[in-house]
Amino acid sequence: MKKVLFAVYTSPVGSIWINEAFRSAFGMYGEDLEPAVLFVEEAVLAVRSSCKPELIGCLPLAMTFKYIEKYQTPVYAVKEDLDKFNIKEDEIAPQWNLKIVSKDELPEFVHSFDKVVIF
Amino acid sequence: MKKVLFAVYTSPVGSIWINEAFRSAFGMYGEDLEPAVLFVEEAVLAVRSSCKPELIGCLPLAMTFKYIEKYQTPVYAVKEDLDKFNIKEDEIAPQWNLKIVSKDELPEFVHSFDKVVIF
Amino acid sequence: MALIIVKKSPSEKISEFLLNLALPQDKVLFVQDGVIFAACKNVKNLVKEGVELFALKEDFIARGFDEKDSEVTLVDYDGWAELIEKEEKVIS
Amino acid sequence: MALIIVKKSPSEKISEFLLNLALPQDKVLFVQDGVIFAACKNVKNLVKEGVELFALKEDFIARGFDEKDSEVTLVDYDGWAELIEKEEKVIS
Amino acid sequence: MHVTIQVNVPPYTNEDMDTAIHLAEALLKRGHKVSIFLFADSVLAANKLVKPMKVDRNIPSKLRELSEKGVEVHICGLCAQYRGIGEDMKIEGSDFSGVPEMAALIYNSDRYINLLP
Amino acid sequence: MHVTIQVNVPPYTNEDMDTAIHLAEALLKRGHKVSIFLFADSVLAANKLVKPMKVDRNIPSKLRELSEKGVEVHICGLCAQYRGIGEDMKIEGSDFSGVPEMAALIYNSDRYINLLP
Repeated sequence: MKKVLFAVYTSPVGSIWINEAFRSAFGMYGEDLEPAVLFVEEAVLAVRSSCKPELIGCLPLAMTFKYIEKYQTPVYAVKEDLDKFNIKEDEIAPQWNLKIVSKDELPEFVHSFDKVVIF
Repeated sequence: MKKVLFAVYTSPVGSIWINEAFRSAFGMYGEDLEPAVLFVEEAVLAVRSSCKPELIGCLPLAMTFKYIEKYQTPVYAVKEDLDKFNIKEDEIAPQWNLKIVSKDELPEFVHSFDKVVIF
Repeated sequence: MALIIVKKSPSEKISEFLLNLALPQDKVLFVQDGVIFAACKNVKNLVKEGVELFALKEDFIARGFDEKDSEVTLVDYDGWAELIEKEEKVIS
Repeated sequence: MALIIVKKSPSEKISEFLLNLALPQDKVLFVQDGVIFAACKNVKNLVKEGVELFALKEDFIARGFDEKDSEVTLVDYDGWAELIEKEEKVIS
Repeated sequence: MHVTIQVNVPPYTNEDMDTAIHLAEALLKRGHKVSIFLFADSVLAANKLVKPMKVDRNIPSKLRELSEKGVEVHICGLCAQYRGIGEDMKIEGSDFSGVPEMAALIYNSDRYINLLP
Repeated sequence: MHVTIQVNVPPYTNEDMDTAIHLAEALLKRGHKVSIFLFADSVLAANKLVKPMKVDRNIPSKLRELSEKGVEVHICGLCAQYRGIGEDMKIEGSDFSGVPEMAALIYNSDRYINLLP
């Protein structure tokens, strides 16, 4: 079993990368791979339940939720980036089942994966 | 006669924007338009005569020189950005016939054009 | 005066460049990831006095912000069109 | 240990993120606009002690820098390939 | 008033085509003439062979609808060649042109709105 | 050693395809097996209809040459549909695949090098 991390640093609205990261991650289950997704920088805006790219005609983030539940794909966000955007716990959509990692844990955390793909 | 500014902020090597800015600028002479090109941020790296995208297989910046001379297209760079990259006067390719504009002159300078296109 | 359109996020150099360009009586409109500026407490200090700030409501809301989080005037696409009519020059 | 590839310029947040990831004994390779880091006097202070820094010579030279301006070891594509062989993990 | 919107980045990957389409619609509603100039990777938006997923919006169709409402859609021809788009692939109501057309649009438009890359 | 390089951005506009091609050549010379996975806008690099100016490099031709030297060129099929690239347009020696193939490459490659967008 190899561990694969898809990290996204780009904004959740108006660019495809968060949806592409999840599409990639869900594809990993066909092999003996264990994917996870990490939101850093502006990508953390995705976690607010009020973040809805579909309001401007883009693909919804929520389309990932049923697969996150089905596969139990772990989703992480960086604490300091959540704080920067003043994102409070009760604003986070529960479907992400979000795990928080702090900035000083990041190096060890990212190194714990066998392969890392950043979008 | 209307004045048009093409400003480029992206790196001179590995992206098409400086060449596209000049291609656009040279196209303006077909109408009663007076184009100019401004380099800001990393785009100022273009002015060094040693900057040669062709070394890694991309289109040369020097392909613009004969048209700059033919049309006498004014080319500007921001002083503070040149300083940031420690670009000295004697390193600048004379074919640019480069004019320097300082950061605090920029607002009035950019407003002096009728149309502004940033790449 | 000019309408300056800022479409990139506060972390991008070009956004700072555009904000520096604004002269008093210019209008700045934040769109796309530029709307993140609208939620910054200090956004008014990033431009000269007399510069009016706007953000595109659709893009602000889609990114999960609440209208009341905005430090600047929110306009919809119709409002953007109106700004385009009013300002003779567009810098973007 | 890991090879971390930094391809964006120092003005981009993702570059800082990647440099922070580097643990002692990791190697960082600057390519594309990332090579601008190689000309920064303080580049070694941007990573933890024990991190080795490299830059792709082709990309550095093409941007008009002189080999002697580099604060880090310059490698060519063959050298990049060698770094890939040596490090088990790639972060990019 | 004649307003031209220039787009420079690929559709879908970035939202600039969506922004341009929404803005064009708002300008049309207020009675303006609108032109769209597709430069660099944005030319992909005028490729009728583009096949998005069913749940996604169809940007080339939206552009064609705009052209039916009177919006001029100009495609930089050299940019299109660089992206493998031939005359036979462009959506109805769009035209291949180039920087001379860009110059004419800059000269003749009352407002020129560039969405920077 | 099997090394895979993933590219995510369009050719020409950005230099990532050039970087990938140069790196692939260096890896081949050192005796490695190389695969290239084209994702998102990078799929344009495998479109044989791409017509660059004569003074410019021909990236699809270079990819085809690499494939003749044994490099596997994989194209994300859904990404290609989104960019109007059909089966008949892809360069010889390349194959349409998708995330299952990406997973196989990630699993089987000794090194996976992503050039982030």
